[in-house]
Amino acid sequence: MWKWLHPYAEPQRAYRLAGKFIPWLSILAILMLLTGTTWGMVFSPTDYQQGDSYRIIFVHVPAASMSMSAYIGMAIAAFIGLVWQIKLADWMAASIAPIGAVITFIALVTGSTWGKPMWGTWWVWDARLTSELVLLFLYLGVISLYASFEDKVLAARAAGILSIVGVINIPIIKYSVDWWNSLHQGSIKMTGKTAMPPDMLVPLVINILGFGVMIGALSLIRFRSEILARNGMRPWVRELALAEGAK
Amino acid sequence: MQAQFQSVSDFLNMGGYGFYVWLSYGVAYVSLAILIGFTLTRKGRVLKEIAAKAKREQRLAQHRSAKE
Amino acid sequence: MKRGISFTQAFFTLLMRDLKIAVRHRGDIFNPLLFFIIVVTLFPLGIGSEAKILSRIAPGVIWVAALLASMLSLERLFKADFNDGSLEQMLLSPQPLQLLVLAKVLAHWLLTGLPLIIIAPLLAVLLHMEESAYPALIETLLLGTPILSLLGAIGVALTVGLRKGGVLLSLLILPLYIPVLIFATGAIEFAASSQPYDGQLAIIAALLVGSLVLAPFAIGASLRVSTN
Amino acid sequence: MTKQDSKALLSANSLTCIREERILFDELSFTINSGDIVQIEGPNGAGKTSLLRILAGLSRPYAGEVMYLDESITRCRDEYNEDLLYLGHLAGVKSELTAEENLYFNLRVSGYDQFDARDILSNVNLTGFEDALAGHLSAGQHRRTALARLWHTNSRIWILDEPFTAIDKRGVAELEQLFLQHADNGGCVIVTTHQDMGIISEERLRKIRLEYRFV
Repeated sequence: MWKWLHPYAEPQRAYRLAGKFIPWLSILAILMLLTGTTWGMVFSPTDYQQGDSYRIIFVHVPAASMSMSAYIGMAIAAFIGLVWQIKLADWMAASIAPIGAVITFIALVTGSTWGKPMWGTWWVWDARLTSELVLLFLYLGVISLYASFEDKVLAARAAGILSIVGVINIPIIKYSVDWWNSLHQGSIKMTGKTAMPPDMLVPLVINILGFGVMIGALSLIRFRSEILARNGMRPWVRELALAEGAK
Repeated sequence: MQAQFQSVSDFLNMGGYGFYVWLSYGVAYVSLAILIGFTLTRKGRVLKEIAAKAKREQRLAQHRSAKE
Repeated sequence: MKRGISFTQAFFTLLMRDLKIAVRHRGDIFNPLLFFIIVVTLFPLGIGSEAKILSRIAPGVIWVAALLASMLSLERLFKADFNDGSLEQMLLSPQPLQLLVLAKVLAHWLLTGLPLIIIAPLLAVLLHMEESAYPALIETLLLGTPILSLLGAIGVALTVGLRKGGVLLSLLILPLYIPVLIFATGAIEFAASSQPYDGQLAIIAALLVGSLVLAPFAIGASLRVSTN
Repeated sequence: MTKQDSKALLSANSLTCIREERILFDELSFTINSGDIVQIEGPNGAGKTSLLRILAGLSRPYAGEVMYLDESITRCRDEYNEDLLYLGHLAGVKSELTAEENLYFNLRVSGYDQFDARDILSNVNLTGFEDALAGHLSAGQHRRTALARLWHTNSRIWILDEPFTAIDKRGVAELEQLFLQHADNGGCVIVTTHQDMGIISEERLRKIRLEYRFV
């Protein structure tokens, strides 16, 4: 009768393995973000054009670049889950989505607070900001679709299809917004992007990588909870839950 | 490498852009903190739910076997 | 008891069935059309009747209204079939699912997209659109509204099994509509200022071909999830 | 009746079904040969409909697979669909169409191109109602419009979810007769029903029982 349990020993192993990585990734992420942010905020030279307002770059650019990477990561996981029916991949995709949405939100807000002193307005229909907004919508669509299905096996498949459709559409949307922007605007351009002194570049790169590691750590933590939530009927999860409840 | 700011108030002022810089860092780190908070507490919530469900099912099974 | 139906016959069977049902259920055709007309007429009332402003915003208004009308009508694309079990039978048909799905989307477009295109020039008159832009308006609608139906059908297929799918549907598909909206209104604006707009039309045509090829697979896969 | 030579039309391989974190059944294996009439039994919520839908290929099992002539149905979907007739709770009958049109479209979608819809409808006592909109028919007539397809099919595997709902005694007897005839001709029938079947004898009927499970 317990024979069917055998192939599902896998989630338990994934749960344990993820648990081993989390402390290291977390420490690494904190160290990198502390170094990069302190360096950028205190030691990097002031930009001759933008003054100190450019220091927003150390949070904006990491968030913006990681928001897209996280989406692609989620879509790849969803694809693996859909095609090869690997449930661990489905759960990974479900774990990444909320993190990606928050990162995208951060990229949007920091972009707009940077825009206010530079462009004199909180929001411009700049190609980058607009694409980022659409990306946020896509994330929210995936998250709410996943939440709408009671049966999470189905939810993962539905959300997976949507994220793959989204990933095909992102380049098209990006291109269309770029084209549209060049038609309607033109005066507002980000300046000083050409040559960045190493004192600005190095902390920026550290922060970008730090964001990546942080997203990895958070994904793994959510992944572990997702494994537990989806395997609530398995004895090993029950034991864990009852032990936790006894505390 | 040396600090670009003479004093703490200088640092907070950010060359006149303090409001924007700190606003964006504030929003970014507060939303990250909320995300991290939810992420860290999720495991506990999930386990609590599963434990509640397990207990419910135990009661149900007992009720059933008592009837038989 | 021969099973000799060809792909074309299967396609037209389903197309005819949906058209027949729609003819007996006329509200489904007229409601989105009325919605389209009313949304467009609200704009002059809200913005003011100055011809210059209206002609400036006309392409955008007509296209956004078309987008919303298409979304509104799409909600029922698979709903009735889902509720009465016809959808299951469609999934169990020995015919390729993509083909059947395409027939349904085409039926839907004929019933809701085409009337929109016929009525759009009249609304353009109300909005004082530049005369040179009329061909562009018709062409973009002809090429663009099938894309809306195809992409929208993916969202509908994903949400058809959900009780409160309505609001979710707009969140899922409106972002996907953005490229069509941008290039279509761009083409009309170019046409209004007597510039060539072949480029935009070509892009919309490419989008149409792309969604014709890929969307049926996504719709089919989504329907299999929803009927699970 | 001995069926030594019959080959396994359909087999379930360690099927596991989990719905909303509840296990409906696990490690369920059985084979169905041509000539079998199988009744799936069990209390409400035991997963009868889920099992039928998995067998029909409408739902995907959490684990395990359904084999049609020793090939997984996900890999030979078109061939399997051609040999399968599934009727679910929902009849697949459109209320905007007449009984005849419903049958016509349903058969066409299944691939049949030459048939006399009126003739087939006479099998289910719908003569005289061919032109009535299905929405105006009674529940039983509605159901019979869907069941009429059973009289015009060359699919061997019939999967029927509660086929007798709203059908009168005489209709049930006719259906049972049809099942026997179909099984004798090398087909198989898989049904769920809460009604007792009168004509199909106990020894002829195979039963698969599902229990309501808690964990």
